Amino acid sequence: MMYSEKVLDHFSNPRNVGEIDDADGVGEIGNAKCGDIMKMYLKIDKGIITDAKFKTFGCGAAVATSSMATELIKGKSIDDALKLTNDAVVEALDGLPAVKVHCSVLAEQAVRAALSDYYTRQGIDPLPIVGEIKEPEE
Amino acid sequence: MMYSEKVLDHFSNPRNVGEIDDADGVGEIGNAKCGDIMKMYLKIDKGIITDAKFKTFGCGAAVATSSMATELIKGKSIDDALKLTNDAVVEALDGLPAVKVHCSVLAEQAVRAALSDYYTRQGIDPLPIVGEIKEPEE
Amino acid sequence: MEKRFIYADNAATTAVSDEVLSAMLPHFTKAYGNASSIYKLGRDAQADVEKAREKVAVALGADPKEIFFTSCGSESDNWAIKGTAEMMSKKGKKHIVTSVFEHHAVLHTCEYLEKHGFEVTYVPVDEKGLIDSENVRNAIREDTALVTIMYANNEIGTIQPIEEIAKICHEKKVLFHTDAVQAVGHVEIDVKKQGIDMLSLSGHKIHAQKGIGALYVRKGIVLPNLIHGGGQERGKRAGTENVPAIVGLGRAIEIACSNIVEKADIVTPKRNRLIDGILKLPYTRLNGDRDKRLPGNLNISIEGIEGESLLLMLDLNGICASSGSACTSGSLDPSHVLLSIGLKHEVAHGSLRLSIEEDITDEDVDYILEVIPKVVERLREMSPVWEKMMNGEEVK
Amino acid sequence: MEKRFIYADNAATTAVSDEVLSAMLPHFTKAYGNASSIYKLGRDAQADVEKAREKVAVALGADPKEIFFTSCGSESDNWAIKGTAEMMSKKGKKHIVTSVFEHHAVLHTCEYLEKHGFEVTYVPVDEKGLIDSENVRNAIREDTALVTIMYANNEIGTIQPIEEIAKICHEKKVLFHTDAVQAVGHVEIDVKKQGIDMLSLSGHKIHAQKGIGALYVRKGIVLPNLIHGGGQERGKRAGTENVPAIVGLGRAIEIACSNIVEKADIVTPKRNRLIDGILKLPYTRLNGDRDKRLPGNLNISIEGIEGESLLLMLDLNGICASSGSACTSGSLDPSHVLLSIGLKHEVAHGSLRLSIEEDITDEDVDYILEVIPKVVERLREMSPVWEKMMNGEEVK
Ligand SMILES: Cc1ncc(COP(=O)(O)O)c(C=O)c1O
Ligand SMILES: Cc1ncc(COP(=O)(O)O)c(C=O)c1O
Repeated sequence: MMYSEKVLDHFSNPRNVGEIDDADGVGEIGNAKCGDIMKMYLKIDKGIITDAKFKTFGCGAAVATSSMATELIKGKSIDDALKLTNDAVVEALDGLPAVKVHCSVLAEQAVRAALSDYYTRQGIDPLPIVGEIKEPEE
Repeated sequence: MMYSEKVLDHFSNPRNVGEIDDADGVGEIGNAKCGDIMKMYLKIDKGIITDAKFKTFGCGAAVATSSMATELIKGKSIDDALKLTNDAVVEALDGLPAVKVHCSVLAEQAVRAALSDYYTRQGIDPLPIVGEIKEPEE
Repeated sequence: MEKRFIYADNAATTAVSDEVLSAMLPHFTKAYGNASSIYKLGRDAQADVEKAREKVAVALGADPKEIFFTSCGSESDNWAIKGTAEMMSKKGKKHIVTSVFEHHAVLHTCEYLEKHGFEVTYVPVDEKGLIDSENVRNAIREDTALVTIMYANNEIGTIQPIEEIAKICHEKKVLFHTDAVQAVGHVEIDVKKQGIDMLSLSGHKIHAQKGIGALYVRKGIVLPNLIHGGGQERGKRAGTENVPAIVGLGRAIEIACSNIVEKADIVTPKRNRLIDGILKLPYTRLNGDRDKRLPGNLNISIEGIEGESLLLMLDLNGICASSGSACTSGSLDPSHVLLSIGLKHEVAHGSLRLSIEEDITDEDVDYILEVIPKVVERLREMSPVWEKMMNGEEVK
Repeated sequence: MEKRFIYADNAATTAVSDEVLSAMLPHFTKAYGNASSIYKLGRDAQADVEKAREKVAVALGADPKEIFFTSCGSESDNWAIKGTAEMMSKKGKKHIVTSVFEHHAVLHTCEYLEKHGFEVTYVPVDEKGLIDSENVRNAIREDTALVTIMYANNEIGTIQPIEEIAKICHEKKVLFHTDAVQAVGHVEIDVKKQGIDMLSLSGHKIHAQKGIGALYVRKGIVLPNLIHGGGQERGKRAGTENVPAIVGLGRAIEIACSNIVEKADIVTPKRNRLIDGILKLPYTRLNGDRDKRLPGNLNISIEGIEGESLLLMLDLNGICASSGSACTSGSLDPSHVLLSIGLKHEVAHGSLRLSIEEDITDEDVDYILEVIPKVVERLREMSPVWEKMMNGEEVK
C-alpha cells in the first residue's frame, strides 16, 4: 500500500479542518466500527459553497480525501459540488491505494450528505436533487 | 557433506599409490557402475606385510580410505591386517561423511580380498581364515 | 522540543546490526561458494552454515541436527503445520488446536487446512491476552494431530504458558509447535526443558536479515518437506543455502540470547514509564497483561482516534510505531488480536504498539511522552467520534 | 605454470557483484523498514521493492503485477507446480507432463504429487539433451493440469524449444511452466512473445544473493499460495519482504539482461576453445548439443576417472568446477541428467561441468587447458578402470 506525496501532504496539513458553527448544511457518513467517520460542514450563499470544513475519524486516506473534497467544492456552485465524484478526489490526490478507494467514496458521500441536509433545512426534499446517500457497508 | 583435513590430505597426497609387479596378493573390489573400484597389492614376507600399494577409481573418500588402509597395514602381520575394520579407517581419517562410509568398507574388503588372493596362491583355502568378501551392493 | 528519530517498531522488523552485517559481508563477494559444492570455496561455505546451525541450536537448547533453515518465520510456521498435518492425516488425525490470536502465518495456514478436510479448534484468550492451558487440554481430541500456540503475541506481547501447554500435549501424546518469532532473543527458551516439539523463529526480529528463519524439529519427528528438490538441509528443505543470511542469523541469535535478562532489566522500566505516561491520557487502556509480556512491548488503545492516522502523525514527528501487525496494514479490519481480547471494533481501530529495545534512551522516552499527547490531542480535535464521546452521545 | 584461482562454476552459484551489493547495502542497516509498515521508513522499503519488481518484469517482458518474489528457484518451482496441481485438481485434472532431466526441484515435486494422486509423464530427451516438442504434444491428455519443462538444463546447458512447447500447450489449453533458473540472463526471454504462463528464476545464478527468487505468473492465473500468512506479495506469498535481496535481484537482473548477446559473443568462443581443448584427451565426449546450449556451459565425460576426485584435484589447482549438479553432490548416484542422454553409469560418473562467464580471460582458458590433462593423467594412472580399458578388458 502506498500513499502519494499529495495524500501525505493533505494528511499532514489537512485543509479546512474544523467546524462551521452556523453551517447551512452538515453531513456525516461512515461509522466508527468500520474505522471511518467523516463530518462535513458547508456554508452556502446564493447557491455557492462559500466555506467548507470537516472533521474526520479515520486513516490517512480518510483525512486526505476529506481535505481534498472540501478544497474541490469550496467556491463552487451546489450543482458543481453535486457533480464531484470520488474518482475526481482520487485523481486530485494523484491516486489512492486500492484498499483505500472507499475513503474517496466516503468523502463524496459526505459532501452529498451535507448538501442533503442543506436542502432539508430549506424545506426542500433532497432526494430528487441529491439522490440516495450511500452509507458504507459494514 | 564435509571431508576432514585428514581425508583431504590423504586424497591430495595419497600414500602408496601404484602397483607391485611381483605382489604376493592382489585384490579388487567394487565396480565402475557404482563409481568405486579399489585394487590392492600386497607384498608379504613371513606373515608380515612388507609393502602395500593401491589403485583406485572413485571419489575423494575412496582414494583417502585406500591410502589410509595401506598405511595402516604396512609393516603389520597378516593377523593384524585381518583385524582392520572400516571403523578403524574412518577413525584414522578423523571421520567420514555418512554418505561416504561405504568407501571405508570397500577399503577394508579390498585388504581382505588381497589377503584372500595371497592364501589362494599359497594353496590354502582363504575362506576359513579371511571369510567371505563382501562386494558392494549395486 | 527538537525532533528526534526513534525506531519503536522492533516487533515489525529490526535493523541488521553492524556485528551481524560484518559477519555476513564476506559471504556476498568473496566466500560466495555454494555450500553443496565440493571444492574449498563450497566446503568453507558449508562449514560456516554448520557453525551458524550450532549457534541456533545452542540458543534454543537443541541439537544442531534439529535445526533447519528456512526463508522466514512464515515458512517455518507453514512447514511445521502443513508438514505435521500431512504426516498425521495418514494416521487419521485431522484435527488441529490453535488459538484465536495467532499470527496470520499460523491462522491462514489453519484455514487452508480447514478447506482441505481438517478441523481446527481455536482456543480463546482472556481479556488480558493469555491462554488458559486447561482450554488447550479440553480442546485436544482423539484425532488431534497438532497443537500450535504462539510463544508471545506479536501485537500485545503477552507470553503464553508454553511449558504447561507442552506438558499437556505430551500427556495427551499430541505434537506441540510454537511460533516463537517474537519470543526468541527476548525470553529464555530451552526446547528440551520446556518440551517443545517444533519451534519457528525469524531472523529479522533479532537484527539478522529479513528472509531468513529456522524451524526446530525435535529428533524423531520426520516432517515431510514443504519445499522439495535438492538435498540441502539434509534433504528436508530444498534451495541453495542462503549462506550470508544464515551466517548472520547465527551471529544474531548468539548476540540476542547472550544477555536476555540484562536487556529485560534495562528495557522493562523504560517500557513501564511509557505505559504509565501514555495511560495518563483519558480514555486509554493497556492491552495485554502488564507483567506476562515481552519486556519491550506496549500496546495501548486510545479512544476517539484511528490508528493509521496516529502512526502517520507520529512518523511526521520521527517516531516509527505500529498499530496491529505490519503484515496486515492495508487491511481494513481491526486487528483480530485486539478483538480477541474483547475490544470493541471502534476501540480496536485506535491502538498503538511500541516495541522498544535496550538502546532506547531516557531522552527518547521523554520525547515520545511529549509527542504522543500532542498528536492525540490534534487527532481528537478533528475527530467526530471524540466529539460525540465528549458530548455523551452514543458512538455507533 | 603459476597457480591461478578460476571460478568456473557459475551454474552452481555466482558471487554477488559489487554493483548488486552496493544496491543492497543501505537496506541492511539504514533503510531497514518493513515494507508493510506505514511510516516513511516502511514506505520507502516498499517503493524499493516495487522498483525491483518492475526491473524483473522488464527483463522478462512481463507486467510487474505478474512478478512474485520467493525465497529461491526451488520455492518458485514448488509453488508453480503444487499450486497449479491444487488449482486444477478441483477440475479433475490430475496429470502433469515434465521431462526426465528436470532439476530436482521439479522432479521431486512431481514425485511428491505422484504420492498424492497425480500421474506424471516424464518426456524423454534425446542423446543431445534436447526435448522433441512432439513428445510433449503426445504426452498431453484430457486431464493434464500442467506442462513443466525447463528452459535450459543445469548440467549440460541445452536449451529447449520453449516457444514451440508453449504453443502446443496453448493449442491444448494446458498451462505451461518453465524452470528458467539457468536461462535468465543468458538467453533472451519474452514471456508474452513466447507464451510462457509461469516462469521460475533464482537470484544467485545472476550475481544476486542466494535465497531470493521470483515466479512469474501470467495475469489471470489465480495460483493458490504455497506459503500462507500475511498480506505480502498481494497476499500470494507470506513473509516479511527480504528487501535487500529483492533490491539486489532487481539490480542483478537488470544488469544480466542488458547485454545478453554481447556476453554470449565473448563467452562462446572461449567456451568452444575449452571444449576443443579437453576433447583432445582420448576417451572423452561432449555432453549436450554443441550449439543449442548456454554460452558458458560445457559438460564433458572423461572415461576412466571419477568426477569427484577430478573436482578435488582441480580444486587443488585453483579451479572450481562441478560434476553433476551441486545440489546432489553427496549423493552416490550418477547424474540423472547424464543417464537421461544415454550415458552408461561408469561414464556418467566421470563428467566435468565448467560454467564460465565473460570475465574469464584467455590466460584462464590456457591455464585450465594445461591443468586438466595433467590431472586427468594422474587420476587415470591410479585408476584400475583406466588400466582395464587400456588392456582391452571389459569394465564391469
Ligand atoms: C535448473 C534449476 N532449477 C532450480 C534450481 C534451484 O534454485 P535455488 O537453488 O535458488 O533453489 C537450480 C539451481 O540450483 C537450477 O539450476
Ligand atoms: C508471531 C509471528 N509469527 C510469524 C511472523 C512471520 O515472520 P516472517 O515475517 O519472517 O515470515 C511474525 C512477523 O512477521 C510474527 O510476529
